[in-house]
Amino acid sequence: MILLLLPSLSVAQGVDEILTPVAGEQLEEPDPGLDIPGAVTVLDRDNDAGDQLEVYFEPPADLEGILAYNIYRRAVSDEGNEDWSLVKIIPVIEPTEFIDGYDPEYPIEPGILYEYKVASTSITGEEFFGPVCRAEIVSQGEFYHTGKTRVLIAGALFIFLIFYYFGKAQRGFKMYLRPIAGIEAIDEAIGRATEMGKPVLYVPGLSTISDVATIASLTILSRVAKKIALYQTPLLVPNRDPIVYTVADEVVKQAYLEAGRPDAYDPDSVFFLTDSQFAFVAGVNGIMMREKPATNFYLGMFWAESLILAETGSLSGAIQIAGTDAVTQLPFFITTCDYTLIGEELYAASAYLGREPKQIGAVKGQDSCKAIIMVFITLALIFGIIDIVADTHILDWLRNIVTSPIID
Amino acid sequence: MLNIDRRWIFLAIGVVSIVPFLIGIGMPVSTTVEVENIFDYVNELGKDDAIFISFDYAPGTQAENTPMAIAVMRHALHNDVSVFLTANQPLGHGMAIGALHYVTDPAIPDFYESVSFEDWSALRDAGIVDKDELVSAWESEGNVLPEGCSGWIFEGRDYALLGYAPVFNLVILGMTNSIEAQYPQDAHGNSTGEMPMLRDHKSLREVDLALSCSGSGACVWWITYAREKIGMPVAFGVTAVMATDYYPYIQSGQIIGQMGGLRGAAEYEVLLYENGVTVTTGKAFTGMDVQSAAHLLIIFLIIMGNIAFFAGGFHKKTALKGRG
Amino acid sequence: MIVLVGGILMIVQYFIPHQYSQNIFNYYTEWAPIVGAFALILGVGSLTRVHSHKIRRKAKNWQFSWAVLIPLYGMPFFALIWPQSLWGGMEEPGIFDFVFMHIQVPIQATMFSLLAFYIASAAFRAFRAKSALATVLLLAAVIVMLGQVPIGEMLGRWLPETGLWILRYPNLAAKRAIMLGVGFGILATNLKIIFGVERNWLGGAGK
Amino acid sequence: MYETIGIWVGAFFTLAIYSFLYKENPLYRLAEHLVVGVSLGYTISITYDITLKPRLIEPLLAGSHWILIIPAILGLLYITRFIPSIAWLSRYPIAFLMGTSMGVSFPLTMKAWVLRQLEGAMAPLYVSGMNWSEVAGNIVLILGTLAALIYFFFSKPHKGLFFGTGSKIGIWVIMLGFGATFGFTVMGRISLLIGRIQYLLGDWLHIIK
Repeated sequence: MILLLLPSLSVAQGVDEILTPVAGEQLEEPDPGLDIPGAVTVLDRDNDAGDQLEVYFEPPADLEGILAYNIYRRAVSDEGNEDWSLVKIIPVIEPTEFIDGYDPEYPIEPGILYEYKVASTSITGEEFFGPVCRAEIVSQGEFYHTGKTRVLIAGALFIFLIFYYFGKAQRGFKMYLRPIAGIEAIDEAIGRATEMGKPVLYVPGLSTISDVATIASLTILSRVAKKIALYQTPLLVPNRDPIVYTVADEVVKQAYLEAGRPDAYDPDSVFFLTDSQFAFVAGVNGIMMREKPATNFYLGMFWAESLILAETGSLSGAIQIAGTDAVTQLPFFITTCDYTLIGEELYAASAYLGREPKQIGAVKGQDSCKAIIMVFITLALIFGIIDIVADTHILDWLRNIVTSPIID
Repeated sequence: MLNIDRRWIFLAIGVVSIVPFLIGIGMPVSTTVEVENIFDYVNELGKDDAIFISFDYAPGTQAENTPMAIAVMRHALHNDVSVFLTANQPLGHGMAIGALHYVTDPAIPDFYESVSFEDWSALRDAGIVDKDELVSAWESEGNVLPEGCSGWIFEGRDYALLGYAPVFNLVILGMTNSIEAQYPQDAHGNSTGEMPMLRDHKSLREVDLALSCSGSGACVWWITYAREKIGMPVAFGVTAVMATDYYPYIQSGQIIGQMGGLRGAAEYEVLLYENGVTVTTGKAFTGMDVQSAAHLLIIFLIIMGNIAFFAGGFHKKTALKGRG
Repeated sequence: MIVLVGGILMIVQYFIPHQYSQNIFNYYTEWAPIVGAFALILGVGSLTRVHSHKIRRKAKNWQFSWAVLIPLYGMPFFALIWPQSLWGGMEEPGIFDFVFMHIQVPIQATMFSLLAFYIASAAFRAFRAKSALATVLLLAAVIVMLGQVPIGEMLGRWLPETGLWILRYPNLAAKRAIMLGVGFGILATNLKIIFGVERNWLGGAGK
Repeated sequence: MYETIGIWVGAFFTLAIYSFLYKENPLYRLAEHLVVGVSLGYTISITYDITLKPRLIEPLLAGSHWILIIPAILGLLYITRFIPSIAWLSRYPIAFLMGTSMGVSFPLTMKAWVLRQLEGAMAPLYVSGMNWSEVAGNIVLILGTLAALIYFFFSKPHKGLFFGTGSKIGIWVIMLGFGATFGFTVMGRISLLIGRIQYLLGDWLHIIK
C-alpha cells in the first residue's frame, strides 16, 4: 500500500522527463539511478513514553527524479535477521525529518536499539537505498512533561487558593460577599404576596439533584420558606425530579421548624408534578392561572421551557424573580422577569444566604482566581497601549507567560 | 389587546412559515468569514487527506445540524477526502446513518453512488486502493455510474461509518493513539483494520480536520481532548442557540471556523454551489426565505407588544385567556 | 476513596509521559466505555420501575405507561434477537430502523419546533423593554436577528455588519468572561468531588 | 412502499405533537411517552452492538483478554442499585467513572478553558492592516471582558471607579451578549420549525420540492 503524493504539477512533469530515457536504457550501463539519501540521525524524543524517536536524515544532493523517501526500521539483533518494516514515506518536498512511533502498527519499544535505512523512490516505485544507520541512543520515557509546567503551576495555584479559602471559611472566618440585587428583592416580593393574600410559587428548576444550580436553588428555598413561615403566606413548590422533590420537602419542613412555626407547615405545599418536560410546564401554567400567585420564583436549571413559564407568569401579573446558569435561557428571563440572577450570581446568592463555609470558600477561591485573570488582562491592556505608542513588544512577552504550546 | 388568545399568534407564525415555501423567493445569502474558513480549509484537502464528521446531536436539532453535516460531507467526497462518521450519543448514530442515506439517495441531486465494503473486496485484495485507480478498475468491471450521479464512493476508502461509542470524550482521547483500538469494527460489522482509509490514517494525528455537528456543549470535547492534545484542527457546526457561546474559541484560534444554525449551513451550501461542487443548493438555503419572514413577524410582534404595553392597553389583573 | 485515588492518579498521569503512566492510561480508555455502558441499567431499571408501578396501581393515565415499556423492550428485541423487516423483504431496513427513523426522529424533532410557536407568543405578550438593560438586550437581539437573514441585507448593509460586530466583539467579551467563570466553577467542582467535599452526585445511592 | 408508510407514520406523529398547540390530548401524550421508551430502547441496542459486543463479549469469548472481567464486574455492580440491602455497591462503578473522568478533565479544562482563553483575551489592540471597526472591536473586547469579569466578582462592593464603573460597563456588555444569544435562539427555534414544514410539505405532501 503505497501512498503517492504528487506535490505539484511541475514536479510531476519533471519526473516524467527524466524517467523516460531511464526506462528505455535500462539494460545498458546501469544508470546511476536516483541520488541516495545520506546518514540518518536518531534522537530520543523528549516528554514521551519512550515510544517515539526523532529521526533526521540528510537529503541527497541531487533531488531530480526523486518522488519520495521510504524509511525502514528494524530492531538491532545479533543475528540480524529481523525484518525491515516500512515506517514512513516522506514526499520529496517535505523536510527530511519525522517522529517515529506515532504509527500504532509499528510501535517503538522503549529500551530497544533500532537501525534505519532510507531509500529514494522514483515514480515507478524503484528504491535506491542509502546506508544503514544504527541509532546511537535508545528511546526512554521521562517522568515529567516539561511542556506542561504552566498547566501544573496554574492547577497548583488553583488548588491552593480553593483549599486556602475552604480552610479559612471552616475556621469561622467572616468573609465579605457583596449583596445581590435579586436577593434583596426577595423579602419585598414575599411581603407583596402577604399583602395580597396570594400564594408564592417556587420552581426549583427542572434538573436533578446533581446539578449545582439545583443545590443552590434549594439553599435559597430554605431562606424563602423561613420568611414565608413567618408571614404565614401559602407556598407552592412543584417538582419535576422525584429526588429533588424529597429534598425540597425536607428543606421546607426544616425551614418552618426553624422559624418556630412547624404547625403552619402544609404537607401539600411541596409536591411532585410529572417528570415530562412539557407536561410539567403545562401543569405549572395551570397552577398560575388558577391560584394566581403574587410572586413567582424560578431558580435552578431550566431549558427551553423557561420562556413558556415566564410568559404565563408575566401575564398573570406576578412579580417574577428568576435565576439560572443556563446562558441560553437567561435572555428570556431578563426580558420577562423583574429580577434575574445571572449565572454565577445564583451560586453566590446561595452562598450569601446559606452562609455555609464550603460554598463561601468556593466563591472566594474562584474570586481570587478571577482577580489574577483580571490583573493579567489589565496588564495586557496597558502593555498593548505601550506597544503601540513606543513600538515595543512587551505584550508578546506577557502572553508568553500563559501560552501553553500544543505538545504531548 | 395583549390578552388575545395565543392560538391566533400560533396560527400567524404557522402561516408565515408556510407561505414563503409556496412562493419560493430565493433571496441571496452572503457568506461570513467564520464559514468561509471551513470551506477553504476543506477545499485544500485532497485524496490523501481525511476528516472526521461527528454527529454529536439528537433528532431534536436535526433540522439545523443535518444540512451542515451533509454539506461538508459532499464537499469532502467531491475532493476524494476520506470521511469518518462518528457520534457522541446513541441517537447521533441514527443521525449519521440518516445523513449517509441522504447523500447516497438517487432521488436527491448531487448524490453519490456507494459501493459497500464487501462489493469491492476483490479489488482491495488486489491492492488497488488509490482512488483514481480504484474508480477505473471498478468501471472496467462493467459498473456504470448512474445518470446525474456525482461519483463513486467506496466504503472503507471514502467513508467509514464508525458510529457511536460511549464515554465519547475518552474515545476521542484514545483515537489520538489509534482509531482502530477504539473502533475495532464499524457500524456494519466490517473490520476497520482492513479498511484502506484506516491504514492511511491510523490515528487522529493523521486526520486533517474534525467537524463536530452538535446540539449541545459536548462539541467542546473535540477541543479539550483532540485539539489541545495533538493540535488537530477542529471546526464546529452548532445550533444557533449554542453558536454565540463559541465565538471565544474562534478568536483564540482553537477552532478554525464555525457554522451557526441553519444560516451557517445555508452559507456552506452557497459556497458549494458557487464553487461548482454541487449543482443545487440544499434544504438550508431554501429555508432562509421562511427564516426572513418569521424574523420579521417576531420583531413586529415584539414592537407591537411593547407599544401596547406602554400605551397602557395592558391591565395587569385582567383574566388570562387561552390555555397556559 | 476510589474517587480520590482515581482522580489524583489521572491528574498526575497528565504530567508524566513515561510508559507506565501511559499503560495505565491505555487500560483506562479501554475500560471506561465498558463500565460506562452498564450505566444504562440504571436508566432502564428506574424507567421500568416507575411505569410498572403506574400500571399496577392504575394511576392517572396509566395506559400510556405501556407506550413507554413496550418500545423500551421491543427495540432491543427487534435489533438483536429478531431483526425482522416490516414485510419480511430483504432490501427493506428492519423494524428497528423503521421505528427510529419514522417515529423517534419526527416526534423529537417536532417537540423542539414547538418552541418557535411559543417564542412568537412570548414576543408579543411578554418580552418587555422594562429597563434600560432590557432595552439594550432587545435592540441587540433585533439587530442580530435581522442581520442573520437575507432580508436584513436588503434593508441595509449596515444591519448584518453591525450584527456581526456585536457577535464578534461585545458578545465574545461577555461569553469569555462567563466561560472563565464557568471554567473555574467546573474546576472547583472537580476538586470538590475528587476530595469528597461534594457528594450529591451519588444521587442518594445506598442511602 | 416502505418509505411511503414511513413518511405517513412520521407525518402522523408530527401532527400529533402539533395538536398540543391547540389543546393537550391523548394523541400528544401517546407520542410523548413513546419517545421516552424508543430512545432508551434504541440506546440499549446500539450500545450493545457497538460497545459491549466487540469490546467485551467477543474478546472474552475468544478466550483471551481475561482482564476485561474487571470492568465487566464493575459495570454489573450497577444492578445492585435495585437491591436496597446492597445498593451501596453501585457506588463503586459511579465512583470509578466520576473520579477518573474528573481527574482527566482537570488539567485539560485548565488548559483549554482558562489558559487558552486568557491568552485570547490578551489580544494586541492594533495590528497593521486593521480597519477602525476591528480596532474598536478589540478595545471593546479587552475592556468588555475585564468589565464583565468585574461584574461576576463578589468579594468587593460595586463602588468606586474600578469596581463601580467596571461592573456597570460589564452588565451592558453582558446584555449585548445576551441580545445576540436571544436573536440566535429565536433563529434556531424557527429553523427547527422550518425543518418540520419541509418534512410535511415536501416529503409527505410533495407540494414543495
